[in-house]
Amino acid sequence: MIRESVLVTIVLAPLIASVLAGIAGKLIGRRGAHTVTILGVALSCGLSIYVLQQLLNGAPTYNDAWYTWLVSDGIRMEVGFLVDRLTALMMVVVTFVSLCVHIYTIGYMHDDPGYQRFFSYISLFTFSMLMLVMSNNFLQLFFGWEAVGLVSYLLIGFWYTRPSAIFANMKAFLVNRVGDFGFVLGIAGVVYFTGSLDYVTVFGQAEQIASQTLQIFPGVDWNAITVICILLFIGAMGKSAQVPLHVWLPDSMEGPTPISALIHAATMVTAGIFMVARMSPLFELSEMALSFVLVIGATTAFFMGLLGLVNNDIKRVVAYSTLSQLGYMTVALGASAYSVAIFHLMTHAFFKALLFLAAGSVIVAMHHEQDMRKMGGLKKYLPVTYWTALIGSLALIGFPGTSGFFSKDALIEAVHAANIPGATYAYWCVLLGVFVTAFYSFRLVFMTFHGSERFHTAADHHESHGGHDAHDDHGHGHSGPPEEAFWSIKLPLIVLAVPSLLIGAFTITPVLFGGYFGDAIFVRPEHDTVGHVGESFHGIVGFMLHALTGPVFWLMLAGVVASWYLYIKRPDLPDVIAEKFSAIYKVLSNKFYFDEINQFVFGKGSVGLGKALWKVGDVALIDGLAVNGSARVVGWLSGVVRRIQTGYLYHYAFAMIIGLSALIAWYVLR
Amino acid sequence: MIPLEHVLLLAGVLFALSVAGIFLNRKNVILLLMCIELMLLSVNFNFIAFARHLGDLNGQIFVFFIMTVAAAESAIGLAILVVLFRRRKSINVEQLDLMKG
Amino acid sequence: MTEVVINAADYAAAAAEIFVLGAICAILLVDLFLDDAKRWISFALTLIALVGAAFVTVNFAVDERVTAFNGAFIADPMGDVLKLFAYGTVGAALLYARESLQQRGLFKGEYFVLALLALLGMMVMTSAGSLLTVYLGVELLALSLYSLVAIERDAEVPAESAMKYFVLGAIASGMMLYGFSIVYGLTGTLQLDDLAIAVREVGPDKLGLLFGLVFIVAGLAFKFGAVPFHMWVPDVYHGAATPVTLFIGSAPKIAYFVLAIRVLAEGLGAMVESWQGILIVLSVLSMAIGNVVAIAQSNLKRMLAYSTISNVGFILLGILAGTTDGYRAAMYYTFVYVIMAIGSFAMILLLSRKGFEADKLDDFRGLNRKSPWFAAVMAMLMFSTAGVPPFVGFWAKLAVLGAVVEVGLEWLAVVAVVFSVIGAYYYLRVVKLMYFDEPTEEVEIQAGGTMRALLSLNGLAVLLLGIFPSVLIELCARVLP
Amino acid sequence: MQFDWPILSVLIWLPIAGGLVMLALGERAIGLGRWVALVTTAVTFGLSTLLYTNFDMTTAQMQFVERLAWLPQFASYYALGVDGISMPLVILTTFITPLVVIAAWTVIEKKPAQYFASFLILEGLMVGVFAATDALLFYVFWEAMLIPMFIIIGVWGGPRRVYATIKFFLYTFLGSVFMLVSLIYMYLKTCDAGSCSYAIADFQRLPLAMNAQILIFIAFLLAFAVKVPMWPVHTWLPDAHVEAPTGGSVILAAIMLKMGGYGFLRFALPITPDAAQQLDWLVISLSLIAVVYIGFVALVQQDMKKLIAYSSIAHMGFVTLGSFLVFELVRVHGDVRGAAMGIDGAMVQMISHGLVSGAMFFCVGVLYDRVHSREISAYGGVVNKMPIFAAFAVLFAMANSGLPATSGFVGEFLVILASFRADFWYAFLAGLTLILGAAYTLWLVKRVVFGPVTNDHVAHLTDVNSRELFVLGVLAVAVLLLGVWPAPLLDVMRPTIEQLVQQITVSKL
Repeated sequence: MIRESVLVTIVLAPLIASVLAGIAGKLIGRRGAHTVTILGVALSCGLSIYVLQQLLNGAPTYNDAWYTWLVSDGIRMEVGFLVDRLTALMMVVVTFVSLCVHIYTIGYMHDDPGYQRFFSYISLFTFSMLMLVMSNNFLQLFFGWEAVGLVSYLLIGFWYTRPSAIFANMKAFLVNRVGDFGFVLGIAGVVYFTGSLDYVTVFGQAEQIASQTLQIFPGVDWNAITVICILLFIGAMGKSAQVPLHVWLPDSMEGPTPISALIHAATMVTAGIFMVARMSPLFELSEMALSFVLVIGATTAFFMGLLGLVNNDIKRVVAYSTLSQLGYMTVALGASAYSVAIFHLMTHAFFKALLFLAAGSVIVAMHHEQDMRKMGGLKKYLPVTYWTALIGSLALIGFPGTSGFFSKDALIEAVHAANIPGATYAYWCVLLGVFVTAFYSFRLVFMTFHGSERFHTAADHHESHGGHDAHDDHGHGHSGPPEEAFWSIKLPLIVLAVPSLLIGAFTITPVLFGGYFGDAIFVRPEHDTVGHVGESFHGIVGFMLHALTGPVFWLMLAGVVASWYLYIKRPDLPDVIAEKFSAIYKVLSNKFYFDEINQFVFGKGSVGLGKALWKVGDVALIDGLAVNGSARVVGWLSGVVRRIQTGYLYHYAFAMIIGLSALIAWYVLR
Repeated sequence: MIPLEHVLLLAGVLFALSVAGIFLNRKNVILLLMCIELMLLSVNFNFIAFARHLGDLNGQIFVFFIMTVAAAESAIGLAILVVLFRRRKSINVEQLDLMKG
Repeated sequence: MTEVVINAADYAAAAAEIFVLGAICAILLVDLFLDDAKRWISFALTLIALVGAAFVTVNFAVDERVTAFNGAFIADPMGDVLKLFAYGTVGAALLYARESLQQRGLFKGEYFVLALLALLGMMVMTSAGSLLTVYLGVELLALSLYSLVAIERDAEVPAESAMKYFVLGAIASGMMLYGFSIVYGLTGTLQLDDLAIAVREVGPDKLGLLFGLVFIVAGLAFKFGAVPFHMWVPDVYHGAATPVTLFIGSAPKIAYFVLAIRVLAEGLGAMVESWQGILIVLSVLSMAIGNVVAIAQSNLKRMLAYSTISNVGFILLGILAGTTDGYRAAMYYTFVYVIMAIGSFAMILLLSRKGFEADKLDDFRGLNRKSPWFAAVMAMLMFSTAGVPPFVGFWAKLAVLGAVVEVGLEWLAVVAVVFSVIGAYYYLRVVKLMYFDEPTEEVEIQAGGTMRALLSLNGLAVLLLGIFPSVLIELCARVLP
Repeated sequence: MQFDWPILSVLIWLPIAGGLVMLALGERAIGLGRWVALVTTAVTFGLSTLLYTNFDMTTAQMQFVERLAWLPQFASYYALGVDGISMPLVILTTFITPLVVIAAWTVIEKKPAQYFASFLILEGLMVGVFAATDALLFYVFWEAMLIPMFIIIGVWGGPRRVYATIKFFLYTFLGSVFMLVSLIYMYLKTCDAGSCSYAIADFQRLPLAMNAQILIFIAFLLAFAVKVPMWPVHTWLPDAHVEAPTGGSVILAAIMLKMGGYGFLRFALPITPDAAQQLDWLVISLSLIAVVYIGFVALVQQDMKKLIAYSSIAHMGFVTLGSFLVFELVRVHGDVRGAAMGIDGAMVQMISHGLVSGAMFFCVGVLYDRVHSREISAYGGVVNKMPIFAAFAVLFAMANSGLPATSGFVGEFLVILASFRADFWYAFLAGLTLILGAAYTLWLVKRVVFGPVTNDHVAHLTDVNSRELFVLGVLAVAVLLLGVWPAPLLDVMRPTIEQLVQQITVSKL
């Protein structure tokens, strides 16, 4: 039996720690702040593992309300927990990565004046994320959803004096809000059709929703469940950065690296994936919604990966890889391979957090230089970082045996097995994506750790990267050769490298094919792509061997080799190619012009619309014409009418006579 | 015997004349006072004619009162005129326009 | 022809009028023997006369309508209350006026006598039982007022005002008389009671009667100052010395109200549908022109003149309803209006000093800086006149609007409130000047204690009668059953 | 439990008496006067909490009723009482006013005694508006309230204060006079029905023909739409807000606007349900226009107060939207499910907006007191010098953009849920506020609070003092508390709102 008090402790420990570090930050000092937050998160992490343990030992799913937020019109809105194996897995991932990041932060933010604030934020994030994953109802889900958005906003803008950072955080929040807009409507739809916010109740009525229609445009009946699922998925698109709502994620790299690892790679961005998996009983009933998910995911997976090919900012490359990997997970969702999506989510959380933290380690070592063109040959200076980053990259590209291999291979297999509309497109996207992933991943490794040492001239080129890095020198004023930072940075790298390497092999069998999720995830038999993959699954060794015969492995290898050729063997070639295919290069380096279009249509457009409405509607028409206009008319009338009062007696008398005559005429003539 | 209508018509004409005199005259304030007298006279005509027609004394009594009041009114009117003339050295109606608007 | 019998009861009914007349004669005589330094004796006597008149009125008060002098004179509770109110108003007007009169060299017996004569005129109108009495009262009041306006002999402007007032007033009297004559000719009676019956017999739709009615209403409208018979109002209010304006602007309204009641409601009550139409036109025009033109004024007296015109429109609303509720509302409105008007004009006197008349709007600039209390009094008066609760002006407006809505003229109520909003603008402007602007000159208020006390009372009355409105409303309901 | 002393009267007259005492003390005794103001408002707030603690949550009846003969000629009574709709608003009023007093403690230099007195008198009148159960008494408070506000904006306001305050006064005056005519009309109708009355409850029971209802409804709409304010009669608000002193803006936004919403719930809906049903499309369209149109307009404001003022209009759109959903719901589904939720949302939104917009105006006031500019461009990087202030500013900004766990979320969420039931597009347009509200608020925060220090003024800023910290802190606690624990508020309102929904679905024809 899972006890309520345990769950409440898991959730509240980081919150209390966060409040302590935030409000009493000055009082408890730096050491106090990180101690208290790490204790909080460690407690949560430990208890999460304990809860997972209990579930694995057969404890029943926990589902109960803890607190009634409000009751309106007979609908209870509550805070409660639904803890099944899906939740428990997420809890462990979240708290574990968060714990690593907490420890890492001690080193990374060592000299930052906002030290306590940072710890407060990331603890708050942990709380929010736990609220999100542990929720048993849509309201709390939305609370967590928005709260992680808030923390993300605060953390991207952590260095609030940097114009790029505060632009990025606003952008992130607003783009997320676009998703949330859909999400809220989706929730409203759920409430409309079921009269409840509770997952179990809603899922229980899923069939009944599916039998209803909704007329959004007159004359067109839409299946209610399709509408709801697509609306909910729009929320996921915002949070999990799917095209076209992905634009905020690369910019979010303005935040400190630990949060890029924690929030923008491992946990928060996967909330959308988790949400869809959680909603599988709903999505399963709408093929159209699944197709939508599939296509969006596939597009993200491939095209966002392409952007990683040309970027030179080490963090942004990782960020694009995150986008692409999120696309992979989304594709899995669309293919009804929810368990695979979650599996990939888990492995990705470890290796991507690892990669980010490694990138952060490089950045710290390079005195906050992020441009890979100014790195190279760091292998010998940063051995721990190198080896862990290599492990992370291998996992990312799905090198057989690493955790990423198992999840990604299974994923692609599952997509291959899918047969809903759009599945073929998706399959090709994910397939080609493998090559792309391998290419940019090793491009990163080669450019950073191998080749010539370009950092000695870094100071000369400093301007070329743009001015904002100048603000990032918080205390790292000293220069000198790159050196590995102290234990709090290295320890998390090593700790994360272990699961990145191994967790796939150990967990694929139970998680994907052993019925780990039980009834947490619902798949209709005709959509059972995982089951299809499972038919040809005969142990991990067989799975690895089987991979050698498929295209995935060779594409991956081709990617690695190609990048080796271009960046080690012939480092002059990339520029030549960029020049040859300058049109494509330009499109890629401008990120398909998404930012420009958004800036123009939504930024300039809405400001223009606002100005027009204000100046024309409010100022000119309502105020100018109606309000001041009528005042002016009265004033004008007043001036005119007063002139009747000429001062001449005979006019006065005349007025009287006219008045009299008019009255007489009225009576006589009527 | 003169029919009632004729007298009434005469009174009406007198009334109209007096009124017209007031707003057509733009020169002399004295003329205004005279017109006012004329107006009251027309009313008197009415009253007398009606009193005669109705065989009722009240109308005729009313006329006496009107004549008395008219005398008082003229006195006050002329007094105001004197005050006005003392300050303005003029009794031109067109110049009575210090206040307007 | 009935035999004319006049007995003691008749004299009792008119006791107050007789007392006032005697007092006038006495003061006139006493004043002859006083030099300027002792003029306060006549002033005191005048006030004593007012108090005495009040005593007499209360003593001889009647419980129900009594006619005297063969129907030429009516004593009724309404008349008694209105007379008492008139005494108070005239007394207040004189008290307010004292300092200003002294500064202008007008603190003379004539002034007090004329004021009392005007009061007598009002009293006669109030008790008029026949058209003849009405006429006598109207003329007594009018002639006194002409003289009062012209009393400042050495000034140019008042003489012009007096001339205009006189000429136009005479025309109005002529019109009214002409109307009387026609009504007399068609009904054969001058007595209002008989008239009411006779009109019904002749038929209220008879063209001749309508013809007469129009003339009578025109005369009445002139007295009130309703558009288009309003032209004299701004010029006279503006031109007359402020104490006189204060006088003209207050007490006579009571008399004109009762005139309308006596002639229209009692005498020509059967023709209500006919005069209702005329009054609607006059009322709407008055509210419109009064409120709109007031906005353009920079002289407070002139602005208040236009405000009077618009308020007359509201009083007419009550009368035109033609119901008892309407008359009550109109009466209430008149009371309230008089209280507010007298206070507003008194504010000008308060700020005036020798050789300086504070009748420009700009003279009120920054009053809150100089005297928060009197700024508050003026603000209360202005908000009240604008009809903003909790001040008494609101209840007056509510009462007349209620009367109008009651007879199914909702649209008229809507028109009225729209104009009252337009009107609110210029009242607000006064408040704005007092509170939001800085004073242009730093001169302390020089008015004496009586003035201050009375004005404070006046301001408080506006507030307290607003918070406890039922007192005055109940009074109106009692006397107009 | 009811009291044997007239608690509502005390809540009305105590502040007014305090205000009069302050006026009597005059400017010279301002040291004492301030304490009079503080103690009076604090005691008033303290007493008003008794309304909550002694409130009977099981009934929709008026509670703490008082009834004294006032104007027997018009059958009007000095009748007071509160139910689930008005009680929270009364407490909101008494809660905000002491904060205004504290915030203005030494900031006002010109005629401070009159300033405080105006607010005290205003407080009493505002409580009166919410507590009156007699229509005429309501109207008296409703209009009388304009006077102190007129003075507050006009005397202590900014450069264009005269224009703003006269506009404010005349706009609202014009709106409400039509209501007066309709009140008179209904009063006379009750007379026809046998017993004259100005009691609101009697008006609610009064059968009315359709034509009459339509006209009355339009009169109410004018009165309340101006107050709310709804597009297109909203233009007084930005001007009034911009020019008003901080306290004035706070009271305007926090309480006065609520009177419009309150009016709809108390008058327009229950008195003229059939007309409301006929014309609900009008109100709903105007509400949605308010949300979207005003959202865009808010985006481009250069003046902080104007921006918040526009955001107020947009937020109040939810109040009117939520209140008028019921008819569409009945039309579409044939039952009233969701209607109570809409009204719940409207009420919560009102309370929440009172706290949040009040807090935002306080924030602007804090900056204005230091820099004397309301232009967004005059700031930038405030966080560098005022970290504590910045934390509050961000919190309130988040509340303003409807973040869950702040009060701003509750009302919007409930209204969106309810409106989806009525029509997808209602929810869609209303939901746009999630984006627009966040856009204009966060852009404001970005330009004012974040970034590097932009100019000397900002460089010399000092962080909030303890007085400001107290005010902002109290509001922050309130905003968060209402966000995480709204249940008490909804529990209080439930019976009243359920009864209201029943009432407005019964035709009066």
